[in-house]
Amino acid sequence: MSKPMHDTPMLDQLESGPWPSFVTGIKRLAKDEGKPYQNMMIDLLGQLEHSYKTRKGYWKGGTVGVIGYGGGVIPRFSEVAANYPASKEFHTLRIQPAAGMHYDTKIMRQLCDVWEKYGSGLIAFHGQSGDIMFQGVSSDKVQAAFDELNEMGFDLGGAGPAVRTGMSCVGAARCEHSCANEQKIHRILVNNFLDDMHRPALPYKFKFKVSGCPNDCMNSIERADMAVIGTWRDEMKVNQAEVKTFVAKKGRKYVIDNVITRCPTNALSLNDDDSLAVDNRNCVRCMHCINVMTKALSPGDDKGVTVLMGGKRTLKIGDLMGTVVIPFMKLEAQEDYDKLREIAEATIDFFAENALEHERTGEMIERIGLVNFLEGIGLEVDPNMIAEPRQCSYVRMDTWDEEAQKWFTRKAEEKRAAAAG
Amino acid sequence: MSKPMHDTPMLDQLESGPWPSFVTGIKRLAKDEGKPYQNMMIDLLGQLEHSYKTRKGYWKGGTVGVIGYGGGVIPRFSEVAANYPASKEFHTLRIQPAAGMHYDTKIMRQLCDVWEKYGSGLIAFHGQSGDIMFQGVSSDKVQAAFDELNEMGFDLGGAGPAVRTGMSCVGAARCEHSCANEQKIHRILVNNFLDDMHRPALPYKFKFKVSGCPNDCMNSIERADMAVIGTWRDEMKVNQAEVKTFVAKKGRKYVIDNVITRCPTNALSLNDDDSLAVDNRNCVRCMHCINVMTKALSPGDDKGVTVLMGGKRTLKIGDLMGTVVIPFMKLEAQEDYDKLREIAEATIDFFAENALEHERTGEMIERIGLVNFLEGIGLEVDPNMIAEPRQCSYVRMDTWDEEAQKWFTRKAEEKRAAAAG
Amino acid sequence: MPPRMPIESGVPDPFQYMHPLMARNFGAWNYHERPRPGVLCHTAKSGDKIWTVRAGTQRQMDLYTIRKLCDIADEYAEGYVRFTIRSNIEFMVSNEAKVQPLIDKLTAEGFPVGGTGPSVSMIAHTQGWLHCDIPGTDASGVVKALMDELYEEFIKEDMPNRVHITTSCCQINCGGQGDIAINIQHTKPPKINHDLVANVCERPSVVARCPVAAIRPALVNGKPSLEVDEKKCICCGACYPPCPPMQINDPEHSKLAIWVGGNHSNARSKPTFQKLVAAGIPNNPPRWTEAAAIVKKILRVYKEDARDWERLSDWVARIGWPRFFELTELPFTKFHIDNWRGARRSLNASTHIRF
Amino acid sequence: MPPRMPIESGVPDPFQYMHPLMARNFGAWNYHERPRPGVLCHTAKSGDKIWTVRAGTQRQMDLYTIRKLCDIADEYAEGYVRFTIRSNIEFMVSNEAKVQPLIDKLTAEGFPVGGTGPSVSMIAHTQGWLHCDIPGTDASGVVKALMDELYEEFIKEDMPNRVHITTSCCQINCGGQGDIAINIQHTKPPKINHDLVANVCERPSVVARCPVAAIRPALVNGKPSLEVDEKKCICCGACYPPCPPMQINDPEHSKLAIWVGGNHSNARSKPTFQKLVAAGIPNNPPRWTEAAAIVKKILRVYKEDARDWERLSDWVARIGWPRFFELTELPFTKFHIDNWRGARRSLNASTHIRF
Repeated sequence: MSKPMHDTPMLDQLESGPWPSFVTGIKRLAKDEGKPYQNMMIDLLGQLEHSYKTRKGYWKGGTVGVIGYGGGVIPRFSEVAANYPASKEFHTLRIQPAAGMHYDTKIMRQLCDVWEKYGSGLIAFHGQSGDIMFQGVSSDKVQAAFDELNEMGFDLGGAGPAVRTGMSCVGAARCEHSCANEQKIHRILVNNFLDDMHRPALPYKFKFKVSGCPNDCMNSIERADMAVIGTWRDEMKVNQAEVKTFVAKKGRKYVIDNVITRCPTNALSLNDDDSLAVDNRNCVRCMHCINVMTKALSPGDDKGVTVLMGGKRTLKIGDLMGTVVIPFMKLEAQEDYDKLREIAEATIDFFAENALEHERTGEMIERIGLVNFLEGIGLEVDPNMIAEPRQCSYVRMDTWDEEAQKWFTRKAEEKRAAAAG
Repeated sequence: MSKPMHDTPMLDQLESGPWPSFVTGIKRLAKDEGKPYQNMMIDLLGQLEHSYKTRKGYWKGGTVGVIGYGGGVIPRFSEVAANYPASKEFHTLRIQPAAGMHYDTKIMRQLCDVWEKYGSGLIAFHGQSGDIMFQGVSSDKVQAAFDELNEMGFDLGGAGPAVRTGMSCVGAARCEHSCANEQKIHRILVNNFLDDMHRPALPYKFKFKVSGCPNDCMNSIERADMAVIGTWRDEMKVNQAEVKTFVAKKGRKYVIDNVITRCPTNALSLNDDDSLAVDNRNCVRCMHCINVMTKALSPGDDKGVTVLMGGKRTLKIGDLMGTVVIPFMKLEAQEDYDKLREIAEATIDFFAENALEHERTGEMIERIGLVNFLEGIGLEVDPNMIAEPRQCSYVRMDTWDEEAQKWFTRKAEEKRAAAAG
Repeated sequence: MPPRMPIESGVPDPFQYMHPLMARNFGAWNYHERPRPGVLCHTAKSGDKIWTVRAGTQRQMDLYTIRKLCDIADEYAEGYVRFTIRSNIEFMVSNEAKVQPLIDKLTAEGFPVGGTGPSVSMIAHTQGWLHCDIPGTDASGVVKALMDELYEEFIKEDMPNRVHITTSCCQINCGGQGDIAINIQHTKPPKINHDLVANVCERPSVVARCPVAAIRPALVNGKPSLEVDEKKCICCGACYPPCPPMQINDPEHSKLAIWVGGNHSNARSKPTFQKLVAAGIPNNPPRWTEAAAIVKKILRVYKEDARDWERLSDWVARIGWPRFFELTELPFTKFHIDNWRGARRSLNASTHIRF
Repeated sequence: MPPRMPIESGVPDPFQYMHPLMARNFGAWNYHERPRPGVLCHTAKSGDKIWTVRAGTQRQMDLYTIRKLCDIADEYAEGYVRFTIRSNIEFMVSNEAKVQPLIDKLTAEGFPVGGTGPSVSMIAHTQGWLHCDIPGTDASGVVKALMDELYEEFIKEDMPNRVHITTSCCQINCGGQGDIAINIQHTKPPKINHDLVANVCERPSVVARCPVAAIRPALVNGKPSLEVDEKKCICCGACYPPCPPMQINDPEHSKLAIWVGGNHSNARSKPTFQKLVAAGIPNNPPRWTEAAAIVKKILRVYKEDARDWERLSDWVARIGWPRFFELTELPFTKFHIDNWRGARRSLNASTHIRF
């Protein structure tokens, strides 16, 4: 026999309206007679209503984990357990989904079954971290729940000062814009750092995100310490017949005003015969025209990725975007992927050794300067890394000649390599 | 009988080539038998050749002036006077030209006559400061030269920590883009601060510059502490017949690629009948299309000025552009000009009281924040002053409601005033 | 028996759960179309076609909801689903005939079909009072309240371009950048329980965490504690996570602020950060009507004024911020003028002005 | 006799010296044309027309040159001249028939007619060794040497848009921003004459003048002097003007740097600052051939690659800096990556890359 429901007049107001209601869902669990989670969910509702009334949160952290790992479980202990004792422990397991967040119904049902047995019955698909969040489990059931999920092929994600759960877009699985094997990059990067994920010992968090094209549906530039984004370096593909069909349908003026003039580098021109002239040399792969004319335009064939580093949110110096550290690299042969992995390793090693406590990669770059960071991880400077060169003369340049020589030497080597290859 | 000429093998090389040679000019003065400046110019050439050989300058400052003024003469004493005694004193008089740098030949010849009598015979039209630079006069002749120029209607310009000589474009005198009476603004502003110009007592220099339109031929945004730039707020004028003539001459594609796509706010569209559609509401008065199609397009009728403050060069925190402090004001009635003058007065007063020693207005704004500066000179905040609102949440906003109320009150007053007027 | 050690399997291979048609045409898609709101049709180079039906969820789902979605996937689709980054669920089918019955079923069961193309998609959100240890507001509740209001904009494709909304329940901003972001903004310095600081907080770490160096160690009532210089304090709450006795959340003074123009995509302009447009908004559960009203006003104006394919940031870049404030009737204050690092970049150093 | 006190007349009224046709049509001009390089024709709303012939000068002019220009103005024009901000002289005539004889005379007397429209105008310059007290190089000489090289570009209108070149003889940068700027860049810390510092320099002012706080008061050989932390020093020379014993100029180590893309105009984009493209260039009088070669290379590439109406900054914005370095064959180094205040703004936080 369950305990009585708390009055939840404020939460009840979130049951009306057309959008699916999480309150209705939680209530169903709270009314689920005989289930192990029933009382927990009754008190969860009570505490949440209390938060709504008092406009404050009542969870605090602590230490909860599974054997062998130092992170991945988010401990939550109630500060108002006296009133809501059944939900006094309400921890979350962060579980990494398959890259691209694919599921068949069989595995979905199995995930539900585990959480019916050990947890609250409440699962979030997915948290901002990219994890499936199994929300609400008491301390004594964390290990058993994890063991069962782990046997099914799932692993804990990251938490604390660690490599975090990654994210990748649907990409090659369903998107014609895909310029990379997103899930492969995602898995190679994250799965190479499981020790740094499961045993948090970095200065602060480190995130990988992978988007298949510059539309960056994974928000990797802003949200990842290391963002890998698909792109191409040959000419975009133009189906002139489809261009003409589009112009015929939409009108010349519409196409000029909505495609031609929106090109950020004026690389498009509509010919008088309604075909499209593309100045590929000055195209910056922004995707706008391709997004608009999906049938007529598409990325080229010589695909690869751009890598940016240092994206993060507000704390401590304000939001930062990642910045380009590798303008382009191919990802075809195993060596290519190895090279990407090695760059990630060098970066995380450098981060571990040089960042201050609670400092993100982007803040470290800001503090030490991009050039020192590049030297630290063994990458050469490249003009694609900047929007524009310095505009202040306040710099000491007495080693100019040596630095200039480095560039000439590199360029000569590249030329030789190109000629040889 | 003059002293012998120094050997000037390096300077001699600057007599070849098609561009007019200042060396040839100086040599002519140095060969001008019997003129008071002859020996001075012989030694000037000697010292300059010495600089060319040793790659160093040999002038130092000092104290030279005219009675009643604390500045305006640039003292130059030679550090190598032992070898070049006749040019040991080679001071410059900074003389303000008429606004717009107009001359008739009569006054030009009179200026020459004065400098033949007292000076070196070398005059620069004009220095970067906007002055006529009467270069090269010995200490004992400074006063006489100035007196004569002063009687002719000319006055010394600024030097040191003072209001400096202003500049204004040819403007209404010959340019159809002119949206203001540039020479009037220039003269009202500078001539109001002659005391601050002639008796340097500000923290550092303060410059006025006036351009008649956003082409800003006077470089005022980058080079003036207070820049006044003509603009308009009604619709630009379009002569559709001239537009069609232009399109017919240049071709549709040329016009689209060189006019339509270059509009920074996509406010232009070429209609299918070759007439031009202008979204005046979103036009930012950049001048590009007007510059290209001078006969077809021109500024509107409701003219006025935008005022920006804080432009300066590298020292001490890097180059700064001025920023908008008055998005638009009419300059028609005397009261309008009075208001502009009062704003300049408030600015210079605030600058005098709040800037650090050797700090420019722009640096002061940078240090104290634009909002504090605006409060200091009695201007209200306006969204036209910014390119975009803040993007970091790190600000304390507990007086939000009061500040919001100020805005609503202002807007209501403006509305009432508009309805009444 | 020795304890079970974890299998460090990391990120699972997605091919085991992927719709076979997607696996077969992996990396070989040709183009896509949007036959109607909520539906995508992708055509592969092989000629294969796959239809995706996208539906909104409440993100925090109970078992019954998830199992119902599975039942729908099995009965009306082909047993495969995936989730988008904004917690929408996607059902993939290989046959166009299955699309309408699937839509009907989802709609009947209360799952809105939409979130594709130029629509307002599901709000990316944080944990809030439901599960976060430092929240200034709820998250799921704010989102439910807002999505009820924006339901029509989710199921239609009537916006100029896609709209991504985010919320963050503290100023750390886990919600990230959005076309529109609704974030907590504290307005008063933390209230310090000096009895607890010494025991609970690693004081040097807390001092180091402050972005404006306003915290210093101090003896208060004879106990080692921390002191805040309230003149320097920007009330950001950075000290609260490492030091819970420095309570930043306040039922009245923790307000909401609305930010506009964050854009992660590289389409047209480079990615942009969101900018402050409104603050001082009451944190008012359960339906946060004041914040919702502002969001709806912004969306209405954007919808009316923007051109096709203009994201909110593109639109404002074209019409200018003064017009944005005019059209949305939001007040412009001194707080909108940046004074954080690099603020000068945000000043108008030009005569580019719209009248 | 009491001394004569100045008449504080300030800026003279220009109408007394203005061509009568300009005074008559003041504020009432309609449009202008450029019939040929060096000539402008303005048409007033009244129907009046005025032709302007623009010619280059050496700026620092001797009396004979000025009087010759006056003679030309009297004989071939109408007795009125004016100067542009770039030291070009303009002759105004009311009759088209006077234009060609005037051009012929100017040309015959060695004054290049040009500097209008898409040409390279006269270089804005500072004083240099001729008259400045802190110069790292000459100015008039550099300009003469360069304008000899750019003569054809002055008298023709063959560039994509106007080109403004500037020079500065020290890092204070009195030359300001230019499409191309050739400025002194010191590369070694000042050499201090400790015997003189105490007498000549106001030490606290000098300490305050340093942009990186690298100067501190010190006792050297028992005398109060100043010391430079050479690791922090950026060799900018800011300390030299207030303290001449801190000699920054060096015949070998004061180099030239070239900057590109400064633009004051609001046309198209907002005004822009110039950016570093080349440094370490020898300060090599009398003809500064190394610097001239780089300037000419930049101009050649710009001329070939830019579109009509693109200023140098517009062109580089379109083609990107990597292409600029490729086309000009200038080396890209770590020094090009900004590390001054607000440097992050200059990093590429996007995938906008040209291949």
